[in-house]
Amino acid sequence: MIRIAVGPEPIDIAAEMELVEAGENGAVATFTGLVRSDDGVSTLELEHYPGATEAALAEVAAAATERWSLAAATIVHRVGPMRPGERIVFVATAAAHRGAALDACAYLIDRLKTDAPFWKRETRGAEPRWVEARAADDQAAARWSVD
Amino acid sequence: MIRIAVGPEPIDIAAEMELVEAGENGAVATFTGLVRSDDGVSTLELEHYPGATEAALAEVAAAATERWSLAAATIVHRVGPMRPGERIVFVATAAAHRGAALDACAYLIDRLKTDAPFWKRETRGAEPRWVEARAADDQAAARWSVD
Amino acid sequence: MRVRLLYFAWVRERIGRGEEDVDPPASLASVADLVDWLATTRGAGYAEAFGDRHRLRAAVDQRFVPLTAAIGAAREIALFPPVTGG
Amino acid sequence: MRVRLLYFAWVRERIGRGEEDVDPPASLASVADLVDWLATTRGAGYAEAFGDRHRLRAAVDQRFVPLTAAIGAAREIALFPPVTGG
Repeated sequence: MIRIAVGPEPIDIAAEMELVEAGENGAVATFTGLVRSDDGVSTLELEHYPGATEAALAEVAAAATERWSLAAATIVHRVGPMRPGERIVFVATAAAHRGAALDACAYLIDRLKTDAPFWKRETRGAEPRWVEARAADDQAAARWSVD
Repeated sequence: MIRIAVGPEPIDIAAEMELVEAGENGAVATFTGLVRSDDGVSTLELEHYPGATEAALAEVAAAATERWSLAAATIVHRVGPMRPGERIVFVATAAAHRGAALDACAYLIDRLKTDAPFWKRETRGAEPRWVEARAADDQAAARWSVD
Repeated sequence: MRVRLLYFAWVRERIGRGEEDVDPPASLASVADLVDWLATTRGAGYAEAFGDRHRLRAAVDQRFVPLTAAIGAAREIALFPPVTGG
Repeated sequence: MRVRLLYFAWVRERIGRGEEDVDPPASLASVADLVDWLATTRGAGYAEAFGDRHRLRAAVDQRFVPLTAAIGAAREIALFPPVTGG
């Protein structure tokens, strides 16, 4: 089961876990990205490309599901304004065994960082600033190339 | 912050996530092991070595915290009887960046499998049977050796 | 050939709008040609948004493409900075 | 030298108890010596529990050790199968 959700609501992890665990497989891995509070950011705002975002996330989830024979893959990404400590993104994978769930979870978040049309704008003090893309994210995504 | 809990109560993931996210770091990874329902097991029972279990888990969590500079590491392991679909174990790691959180999460569950004194007994039909240790678990734990 | 253009993040801010419909001349072959045409025939905001081609990404009909990709019969072309989600 | 023994999982079931206090002779040097002594001087359950030494693990004062480890001044020795948690 693939579940993709993009919206302004806070991410409810208990509800998401219930969905991803429903198949009663042995292993569930998750990754949650949060707005950090240690670097002076007061607000983070997420812009996205409606339609294209969901399609890109569904494609990443489908690729992971096929590669690791997942029972379930979930990607929930928040958009709009959020504050330090709030969840930006939650990904989860369910599989029969832990190796598949863990690897697929890392794959989902690595690929999401480079393949899905989201843009972060953070406010430190008065001035909002668009976050720059990181070369490290491209490298992290590239390590999953199969060729 | 290291949190170790071993007991018969069901694992409350929302409460555990709240604790591990409290430091407001950027990245939280989790792994949840569940009683599978696809192989005819009606009951799984977990026995452990009180005192030694908590010490072993604390040592694994401390090693991960040092190796990946974690902000938080949580290991919650259920003991006693449980049914298909229920959570056996939950591990979580919080770090500034996702690579550390994801690697440390895999480390915690791999090491827990070989280093902590738990024993599983499963009931299929009438007869309970002690689960055999898996060579694959030793190999998974060994890949984290630093020497 | 009418095509809908979408702009995101600082591309949107510099241009001053998030979307518009345009009629590019048939001579434009690639997305890069379209970007050149916009930068030279429209206001200063366009020139500023498209000044650094290395920091520009594109999608044609919601698929990510390199700037060298053909426009073809595209109905929707999006122009934006490198993505920073997750 | 009085020492507390703990048994877990099928070791416990075969022996028929989870713990007991014993006074092993001072001549026993290692955990393996203790296991031999138990297997030969006690009931059939002990011999059965300790029959396959490759499937036996031990902890001395709550630290995992190989069966060749010295008993020393141990106060608590646990004997059990390979662990299967997680």
